[in-house]
Amino acid sequence: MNKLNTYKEGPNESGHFGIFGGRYVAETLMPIILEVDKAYTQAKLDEEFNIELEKYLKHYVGRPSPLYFAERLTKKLGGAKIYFKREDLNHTGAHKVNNCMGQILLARHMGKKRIIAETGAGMHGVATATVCALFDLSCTIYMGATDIKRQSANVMRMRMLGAEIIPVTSGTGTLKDAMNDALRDWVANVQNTYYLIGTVAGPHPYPSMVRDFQAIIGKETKRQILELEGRLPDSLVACIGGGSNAMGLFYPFLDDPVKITAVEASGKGVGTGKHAASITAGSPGVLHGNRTFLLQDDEGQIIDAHSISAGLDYPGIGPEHSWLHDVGRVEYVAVNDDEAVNAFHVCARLEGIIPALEPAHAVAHIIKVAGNLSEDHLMILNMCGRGDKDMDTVSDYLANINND
Amino acid sequence: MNKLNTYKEGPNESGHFGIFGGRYVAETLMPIILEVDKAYTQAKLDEEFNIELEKYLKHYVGRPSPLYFAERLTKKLGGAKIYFKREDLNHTGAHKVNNCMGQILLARHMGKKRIIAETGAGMHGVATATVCALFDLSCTIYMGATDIKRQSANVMRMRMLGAEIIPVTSGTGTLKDAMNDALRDWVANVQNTYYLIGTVAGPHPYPSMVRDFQAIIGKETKRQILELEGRLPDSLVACIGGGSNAMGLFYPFLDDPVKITAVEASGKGVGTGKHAASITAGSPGVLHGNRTFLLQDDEGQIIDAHSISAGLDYPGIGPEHSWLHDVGRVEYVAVNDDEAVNAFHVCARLEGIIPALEPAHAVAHIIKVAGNLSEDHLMILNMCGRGDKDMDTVSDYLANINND
Amino acid sequence: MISKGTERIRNCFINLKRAEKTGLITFITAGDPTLEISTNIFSQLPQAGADIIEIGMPFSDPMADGPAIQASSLRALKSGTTCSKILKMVEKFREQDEITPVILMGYFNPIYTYGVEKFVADASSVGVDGFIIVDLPPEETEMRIPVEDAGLSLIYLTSPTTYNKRVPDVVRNASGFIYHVSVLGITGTTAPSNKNIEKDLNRIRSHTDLPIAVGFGIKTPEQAREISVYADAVVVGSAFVNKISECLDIDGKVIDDCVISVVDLVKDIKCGLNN
Amino acid sequence: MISKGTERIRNCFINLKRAEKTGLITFITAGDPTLEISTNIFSQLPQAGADIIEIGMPFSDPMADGPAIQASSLRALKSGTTCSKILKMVEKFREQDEITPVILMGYFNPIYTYGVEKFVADASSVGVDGFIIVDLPPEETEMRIPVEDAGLSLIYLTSPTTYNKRVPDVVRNASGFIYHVSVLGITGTTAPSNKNIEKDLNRIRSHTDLPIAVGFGIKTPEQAREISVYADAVVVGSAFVNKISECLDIDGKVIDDCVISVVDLVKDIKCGLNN
Ligand SMILES: Cc1ncc(COP(=O)(O)O)c(C=O)c1O
Ligand SMILES: Cc1ncc(COP(=O)(O)O)c(C=O)c1O
Repeated sequence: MNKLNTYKEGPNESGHFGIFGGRYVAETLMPIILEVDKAYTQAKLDEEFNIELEKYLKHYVGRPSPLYFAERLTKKLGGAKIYFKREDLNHTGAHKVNNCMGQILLARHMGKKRIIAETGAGMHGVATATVCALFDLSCTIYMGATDIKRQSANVMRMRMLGAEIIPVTSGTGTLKDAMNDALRDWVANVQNTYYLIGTVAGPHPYPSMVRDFQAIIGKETKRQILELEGRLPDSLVACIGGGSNAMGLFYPFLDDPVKITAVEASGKGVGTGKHAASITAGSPGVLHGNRTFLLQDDEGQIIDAHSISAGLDYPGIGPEHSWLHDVGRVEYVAVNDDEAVNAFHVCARLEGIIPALEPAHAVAHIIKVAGNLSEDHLMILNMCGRGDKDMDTVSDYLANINND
Repeated sequence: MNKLNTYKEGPNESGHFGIFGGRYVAETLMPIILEVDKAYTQAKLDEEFNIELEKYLKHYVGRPSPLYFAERLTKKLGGAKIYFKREDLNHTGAHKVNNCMGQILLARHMGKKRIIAETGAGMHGVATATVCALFDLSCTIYMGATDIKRQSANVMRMRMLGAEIIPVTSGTGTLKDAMNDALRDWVANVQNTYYLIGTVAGPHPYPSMVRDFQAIIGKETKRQILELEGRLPDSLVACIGGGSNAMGLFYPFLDDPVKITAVEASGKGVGTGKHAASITAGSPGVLHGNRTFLLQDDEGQIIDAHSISAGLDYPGIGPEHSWLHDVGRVEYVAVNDDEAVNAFHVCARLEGIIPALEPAHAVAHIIKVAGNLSEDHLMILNMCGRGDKDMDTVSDYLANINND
Repeated sequence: MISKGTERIRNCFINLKRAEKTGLITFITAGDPTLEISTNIFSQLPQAGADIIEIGMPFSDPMADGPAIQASSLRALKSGTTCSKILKMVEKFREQDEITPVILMGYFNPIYTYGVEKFVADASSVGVDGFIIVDLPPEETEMRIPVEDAGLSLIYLTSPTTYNKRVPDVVRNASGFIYHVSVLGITGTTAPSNKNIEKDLNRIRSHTDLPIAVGFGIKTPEQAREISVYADAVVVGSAFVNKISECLDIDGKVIDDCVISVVDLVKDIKCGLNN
Repeated sequence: MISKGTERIRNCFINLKRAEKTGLITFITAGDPTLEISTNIFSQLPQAGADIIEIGMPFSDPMADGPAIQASSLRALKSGTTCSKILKMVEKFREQDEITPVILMGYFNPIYTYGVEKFVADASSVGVDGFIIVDLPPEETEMRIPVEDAGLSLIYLTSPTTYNKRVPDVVRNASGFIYHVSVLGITGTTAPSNKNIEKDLNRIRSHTDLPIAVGFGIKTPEQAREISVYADAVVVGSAFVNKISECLDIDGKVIDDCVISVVDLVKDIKCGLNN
């Protein structure tokens, strides 16, 4: 591939990153999506908006999140020096709230009184319910019935925060299906409703808007690593569901000489068909408002994804990732359920940090590669959420293994 | 009461605050307790120790925690301007980890390889298991069987972190009983074991040592409120189990013109006998190594405490609190289960912050008093933990109410 | 020579206008419940009263559709429906009927995967006249040129949210007719309000001379008649799809005659329209 | 005149020494399983072989005790045992026995609540000779003066952890005897190691001339005999308490004769000691 002068210019005005992205939605939604685009374009440049956002990020979310040297993991792996960007310490326990805070301020500016969102792991749902409570907005969360079961802790949290949870039983009852139903709700209630999408997917401007709100992760990281080490890192690693935590960390480094790796979930293995590795094993297609890599059959029918991690259990990926893959700027690898659960334990036992199953995939990748790198290799992992929500899932998983 | 020149001098060398405190332990433990005292006295003045502690607090725990203006709660109550000190954003989700980080570094200095701790709500157990994982120390947690049931999420977290949980069935199977069994373990394993007490109780030097490690809360708060408001607060409010989060917030303000209120749990009501309001309804006695206010009958037998909040469900209180009560420096009030659960919801719905049931007691007190204060009254509440652990308890409580 | 594509659609509306009738557009998912049965249904629709036939191309994730058409899509996918088989179906239909316009309606991804150019060419050659692609707003242009070049219609949708300034952008490249979505919402749920439809159609007609079909939420002969006052055609879909599902047991096995059920409802609605 | 308090204890040890015997100190919780039964047991202990009687004062939170004595304390509290009733029990015992020293053993809080001065005075007047307060190390001095003033003994404990430099601090104000806790742990669990006991007792004797009793973990006549080589007296507690619990059913109802059970074991252990 030819190197580009910059990897940060996308998307173009129509919302495309190369062939990816766009706005593939029903006409009923086009006007509101154009309205969101306009509102966001204005807000981005509005000093007051940015000051308000910054205030909430600092005093409410608890930013900046620390950049933590994972000394014991580093020693154990015996190679690269590993840092964790501690998004798990944010209010509500994941990076999701960075985006929610930005979008909720936007929704307020747009005068919307009702918020809807999809959620997989429930972290985006909790973050959305949280900001809705904070700003007194009605909140409806679509969540797959399967996910409601495996992330029940988060369901209770959302309810306590006053959100209505609508179980989605179509498909496999996971994230993709929740997104379908959220879009159906939006079509019906577009006049008073704002759809707060939780990752860098959906129709333009969502992919770039969510990326921008999450880019605080990478901006802070850059400042922090310069402070701690006096130089840029050698590599970045993040897990990928829709890809928002990854884009958030990566974006500010895209034009720097930094190796970047994103980790998909290969579930029970790419060969089994039960996985969520859209780039590793998918092909370009159009779903949920944008063109991107998807898991699909020869007929363009979407294949249900599988991952032990509800947050990665999505058959697509944000369009900017598809483009970064196409142009070769970011490496996309995959990690399976077993490896992720193992990494979950390694991280808990060595660092006293119980990661969410999503970043456990990133940890699993690090476990594979860090030992082969030199000791002056600086590697930063996005610890994008805490694992409290995953206690039951991991327990059940271990119980099943022991029964096998 | 006569005003003292300073309220910060205690304890004296023998560990007494007025008549409270001391070291009421079996001879077998006296030597180790003197050793802890000596080690802590040295560490306190050791620059290296303090730098190391600070490093972990910043990069691992995520300090400083924000001081957050709770705007909607303030508006709703229509009086005092309310700030939350956001200890809920610490790694592991409560203030407990501040103390654990300090004591674990001490235990390492002392060469102890095995850590034991008692836990009620499980937050101290999780924090202890966390720092033990981080420093590769064996970890055994005593937890009442009742608490294991009502705080099962935390039990799973401790296990994932590699801790052994020992269920305690004596008494009501709550915090007091766990502390008894932890002391029994310590007596048997004193040579290789460090007892990491989770609150400002126990034999000297624990009450003052834990206070000192928690005082980071008050120190940060002072700096932050001066930055935000240019002056000291008018009042401070914190909940009290053993009293560590309260002492941590209060201590740096003890000699300032600030009204200070601590909130005990009055459970089903002080009149019912099912409560945990040691100061409001107890009397001085000796338990768990110190003299302090206790719930006890006329014969000096300890009465089982009751609170919906596992972390407040203890029939005693740290000795320094008993003294601060005696000298009239701090006001001690009580809030019952119903009020706490109501405050839990109010806080979740208005601020998008799900408090632990412990600080929900403090919120309940604020709900009672803030409306009667003027708008320039600055009030700071210690939001000492998040409520993720309490989802089941609150759900069950509501279900029971609805069945009544 | 027999007309095809855009012209066939135009002729259809010209004939309707001459007869002072409002057209009936029927939507049924191809392959629901089986390819054979739906082929059978399609063959009988014109005689029952359908002026234009919309053939639904099933998609795994029909985001703009309500429960009825979601279920219908799933049944069709289960019965093995593919783009190629749908085209074959049209080919067969054309053997008996060269007049009734056939419109394929669906989501973009199956077409994108088939290959846009190839799909349009193949569709054209079997006698498809136009396409309604639910998630392809005028801003996403990749089907427009191939469809135009083939002489077929790319039918755009308008909706109550299509504000005045936007209408010209939508209708500019439209051909065949305009499909006005009469309600905010997914297929098969709420009933439309006549007042709103009248207002909306007036707005749209001020920007285009194309005929306007009104769809979404029309289920009964009465509703069809009321809307026929304003519209050049009405689209009925979920109502037929529901008829099919009523002929199936809980496991999807056919236990009643779907063809007759659907055909009877088409006739009823046609009656309503013509009164 | 009959001796009392510290003197009665001293005389007891003088007599033991003269006879070249190791004393047997028996511990039983007052009120376990009922006040009546334990009163009965106490009255028979001297004859069975007890040289000194330790009466356990039950406490709700016996932090230094193992499961046996925890359960025993609970039974005693359930049966209504209070400080006053324990003192009455001693009063009654003294009506029959003016020679056997009686030591109250317990935790500080019930005494603190009763009032230290009043408790010591009342105890003295009914014939109590000394106190062992498990959670009152020499550093906490509040009982020392009242006990001294009453001519009674405050008996301090030493343990394997009581390092050499600390021993003088512990024994300095001790009177009656020293109670050496032979194991690291709570009551009734591990058995002591003779080697460690020998070493520890030598350490302690180099700082005091008081007799030394050894307790914790001694359950059998054989153990008692082995330890008697080094100790001036051995304390047995959990073994008797276990005997009582064996006489109770699951609900705590007495189903066997506790008195005989305990008395028989006292005799056995006494035999062991004297062989
Ligand atoms: C903790 C956590 N990490 C990662 C993800 C995946 O989303 P994304 O790839 O957008 O970061 C989720 C989604 O729920 C999540 O909860
Ligand atoms: C969140 C939280 N707050 C408060 C407490 C009570 O302890 P303390 O009074 O020592 O702060 C606990 C104890 O577990 C706790 O978990």
